[in-house]
Amino acid sequence: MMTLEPLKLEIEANVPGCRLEIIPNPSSSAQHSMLIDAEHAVAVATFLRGAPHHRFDYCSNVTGIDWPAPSKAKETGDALEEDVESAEAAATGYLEVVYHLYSMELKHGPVILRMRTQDRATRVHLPSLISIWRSVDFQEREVFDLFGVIFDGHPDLRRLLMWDEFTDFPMRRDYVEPDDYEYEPTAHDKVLLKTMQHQGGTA
Amino acid sequence: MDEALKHELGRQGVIATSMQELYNWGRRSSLWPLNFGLACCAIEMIATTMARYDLARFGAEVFRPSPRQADLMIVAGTITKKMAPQIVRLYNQMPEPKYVISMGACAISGGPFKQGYNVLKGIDRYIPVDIYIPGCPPRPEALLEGFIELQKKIDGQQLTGDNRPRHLNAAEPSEFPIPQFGEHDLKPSKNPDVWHPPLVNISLADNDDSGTA
Amino acid sequence: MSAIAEFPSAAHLTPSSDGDSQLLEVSMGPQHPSTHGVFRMDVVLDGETVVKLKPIFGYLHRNHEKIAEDETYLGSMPYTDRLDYFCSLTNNWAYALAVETLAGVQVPERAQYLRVITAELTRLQNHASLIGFLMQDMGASGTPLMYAFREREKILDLFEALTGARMMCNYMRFGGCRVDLPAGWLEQAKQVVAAFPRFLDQYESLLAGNEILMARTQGVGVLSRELAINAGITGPVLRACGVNYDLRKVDKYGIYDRFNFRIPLGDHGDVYDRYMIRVLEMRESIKILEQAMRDLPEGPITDPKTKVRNFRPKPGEAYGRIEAPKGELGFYLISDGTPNPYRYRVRPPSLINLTVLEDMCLGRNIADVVIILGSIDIVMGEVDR
Amino acid sequence: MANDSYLPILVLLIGALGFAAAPLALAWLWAKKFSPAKPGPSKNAVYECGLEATGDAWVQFNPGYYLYAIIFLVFDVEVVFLLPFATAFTHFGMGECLSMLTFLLLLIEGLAWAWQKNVLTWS
Repeated sequence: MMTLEPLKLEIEANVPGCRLEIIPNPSSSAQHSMLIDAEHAVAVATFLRGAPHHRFDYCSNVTGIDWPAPSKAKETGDALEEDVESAEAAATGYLEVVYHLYSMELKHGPVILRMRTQDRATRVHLPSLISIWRSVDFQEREVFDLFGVIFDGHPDLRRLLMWDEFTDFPMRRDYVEPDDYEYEPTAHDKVLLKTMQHQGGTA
Repeated sequence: MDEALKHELGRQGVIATSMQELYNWGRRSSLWPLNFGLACCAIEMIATTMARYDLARFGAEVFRPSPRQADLMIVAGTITKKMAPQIVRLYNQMPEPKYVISMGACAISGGPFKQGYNVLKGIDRYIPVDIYIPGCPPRPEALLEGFIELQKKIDGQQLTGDNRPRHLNAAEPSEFPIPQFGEHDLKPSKNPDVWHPPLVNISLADNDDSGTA
Repeated sequence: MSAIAEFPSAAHLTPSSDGDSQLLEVSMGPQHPSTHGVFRMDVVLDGETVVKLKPIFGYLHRNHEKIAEDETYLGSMPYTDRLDYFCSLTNNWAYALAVETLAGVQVPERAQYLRVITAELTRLQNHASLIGFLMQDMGASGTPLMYAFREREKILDLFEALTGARMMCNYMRFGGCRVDLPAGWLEQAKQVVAAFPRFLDQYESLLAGNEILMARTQGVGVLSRELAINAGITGPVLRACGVNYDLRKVDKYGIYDRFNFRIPLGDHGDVYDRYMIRVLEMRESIKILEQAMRDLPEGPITDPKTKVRNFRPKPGEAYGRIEAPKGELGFYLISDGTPNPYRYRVRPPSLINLTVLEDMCLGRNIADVVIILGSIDIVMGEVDR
Repeated sequence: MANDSYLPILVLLIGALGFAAAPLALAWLWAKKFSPAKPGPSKNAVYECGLEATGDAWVQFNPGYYLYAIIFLVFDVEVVFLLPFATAFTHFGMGECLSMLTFLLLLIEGLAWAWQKNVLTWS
C-alpha cells in the first residue's frame, strides 16, 4: 500500500493548479483515498497512467455513492461528514464517484481517486475518464443510470441497466420505489412495513 | 367401459382407450419446453436435462429455442420489470395448447429479490401459471416432480364440457396484453383478469413486530 | 476536454455498408440460445459480417446492491451466492475477504485451507461447464455438455455434503467458515480430484487436436494486450493475451503463496487460447487441491472473537478482491458504524470483460459472435447484479 | 395381370397422397370440432427474441450469396439425375456409363471454371 503524501506532492508538481486532498480511511483496511477536483481530473489521470514509475494502467472499479444533505445523513451515522470542505456543498449533499486504480505492469496496490459533484440536483456533471481507461465505459454508464451523474465526454452515455423510459435514479438514498406490495401472505420485517404502508395508503 | 374390463383386455394385448385419453396421453408425453432460462433456476433446469436427472425420461429433453415450436414455458429465474414485456410477448407467440411452469421462488413471488425496484413479484401477474415449483433454486428432483404434476393435470383435462382447458375453449383468450415501460414502473403494473390475489389482512395486533405469527 | 482516447470505443461508429448491399438490423435478444442468459446484442449485419454490435444489459438487474443497503452484513451473504450462480463459494470468499479487510478480522489456518479447497473446486466445475457450453455454442450440442455436467455433478455432491446446498452454498462467514468437514468428505474429495485428470485427458484427446475446433476458434476474436489491460479485462480472457496478472499471485490473498502452481499464459489472445487456458487452469487447480488437501491442519474454523449477532464494523471503507473463475471479483464496502453497509458495490468481472465484445466482433461473421461471447464466459446474475 | 400395366404405380400414388393428406384433414377436422384457432395481433407478430420486431428482413444482400446458391443448385440437380442411374447401375453396359460420365464431366468442367474465377473463395 503506497502512502499518498508523496504521490500527492508529485501530482501537484506535475499537474499545475489541481486541488488534491487526502481523505483518511478510519477502517483497518487503511485504504486512504485522494479527492481530486473535476477540472483537472483528466490531467491527473493521464499523469497517473503515463508516469513510468506509476503506470496505473488498470482502472478496476468505478463506484457511485450518494451523500444526501447531512440532515438526512444524521440518522445514518455521519462519522464521515466532518471533512466536507464547503458548507454550501454540505447543505445540499453531493454525488461522489470513486475510482480504484491498479498497475498491472508494476503490480502495485490501489490508488483511490474520488470526485464529487457540486450538488445532487442540477450541477451533477463530472468529466469522464473513458479516454484514459476504456474499462470505465460500462461502469460510468451504470453510475449515470443509478445515481444521475452526467459524465462529459462519454461517447455513449445511455442507461446501462434500467429501461430507457425510466426517469428516476434508483440507487439514491431518497428514491421511493413503486409500491406493488398488495399480496404478501407471509410478510415480515421490511416487507411487512411496506405492506402496511401499502394497505395504509389504500385501505 | 369399466376399468376391470379395460384391464382384462389390456392383459390380452388389446388396448381400449377413448379419444380424450389418447389426446391427453399424446400431449403430455411430448411436452417441448421453450429454451428460456433467466437466472440460477435455469442452471438447475439444464442440470435436470443432463445425464444424471434426465428430463428425457418424460419426453421433454427437446428444448426449442423458438416459441413457435414449444408448448411449455418454464419461467426459471427472476423476472425483472425490464424482462416482463418480453416474457408476455413470448407467451403470446406460443401456439395453443401452452402451459406455464413457474419455477423458483423468484418466478412465483419475487423470491429473495422481492424488495428490488426492478423485480416483478411473480409472473402470475401477467400470464396464467399452471404449476408452481417453490425453491431457490428448486432441486432437479423438484422440477421433475413439478413436471409429473403438470402431466397429471394434462391427463385430467376434458375434451368437452364447460371446464375444458383454455385452448379448447373459444371464449378464453389465448393472448394477454403486453405491459408497457412507464416512467417509474410497468404500465399496467398487473393484469387484473389474470391476477386476482385473495385479500390478506395483516394486522400487527395478533403477531409480534416481526409479523411471523 | 477529454484527451484523444488511445483505444476509442467503437460505440459512436455509424455503420455503413460497402457497395450496394443494405444493412440488416437484428437483435440477438434477451431470449436466445447462445446468449447464456438474458443478454441482448443489437447487431447490424452486412450480409453475414457484423458491422456494429451494441450490447444491452439490465434484463436481470435484480437490485442486489440496493437490497444490501437494507440488509445486515451477514444478511447479504446468501445474496452473494446468486451473483455468479455458477461459483457461489468464490463469491462468498470475495465478500468475506472485503468485510474482513474492513473490520480487521483474522481467519484461522484451517478455515484458510477450507476456503482454498472449496474455491478451487468451484473453479474446476466452472471451467468444466464453460468448456461444455463453449462446445455447444460451436454446434456440438449436447454431448460435450453431458460430459462436463457429469463432472460438475460430482463436485456439486461434495458441496451439498459440506454446505447443504448444491449451488447456493452460503458457506463462508467473516473470520472463517460456517461448518467443518463432515466425516469422509476429505476422502471423497480426494477421489473426485484424483479422477479429474482422466476426464481432462479424455476431453483433451477429443477436442484439443480437433480440426473443426481449431478452424473455428484460432484467430477468432483476437484481443491485443494493451487493449485488454486498458479495458480492465481480467481473468482467463486477460491471461490469454499474455498478461501475467492473476490475483492469487499478485495479491497473495488467503494462503495461496504456500502452494506452488503456475499461471498459464496464451500468446494470441484468441478464442482457442482462452479455451486452452481454462483447460490448463483446471490442471493447476488440481495441483493446488492436492497440496491443500494433503496438509490440511486441524483447528478451529472460525475466529471466536468476531461477534456474529450484531456485527458493526467501525466507520470506514474497504475494497477486497479475489481471483474468481471469471476474473477479478471485488467488493467495495462503505460502513457508517450501523449494522447495515452504507454502500455495497460489487465489481463484476463478467460485465467489464464485455467492454471489448464489440471490438472483437467487428468484421467477423455472426457465427463467430456466438463463440466469442461464449469464450468470455459471462453469467448474467453477475453482469446485471 | 400384364406386368406392363400402370395399376400398381397408381395405387402407390394414391396411397402416398392419402398418407400425406390424411393427417392434414384430421387436423383440420379437429380444429373445427374441438380446439378453435385463436390468431391474435401479438401471436402473428414476427418473433424476434421476445422483442418488437423492428426493420424488415427483406433487404438486398451481398451478391456473393447468389453465386453460391446457383452453384449449389447446379450440383443439386445433377444429383437428381444421378439417382435413377444409380438404382439400376449394375445392369448397365459400357455405353450407358460413358454417357453418364460425359454428363458428369460437363458439370465438373463448370465447377473448374468457377473455381478458377475464384467465385468459391469468400471475399
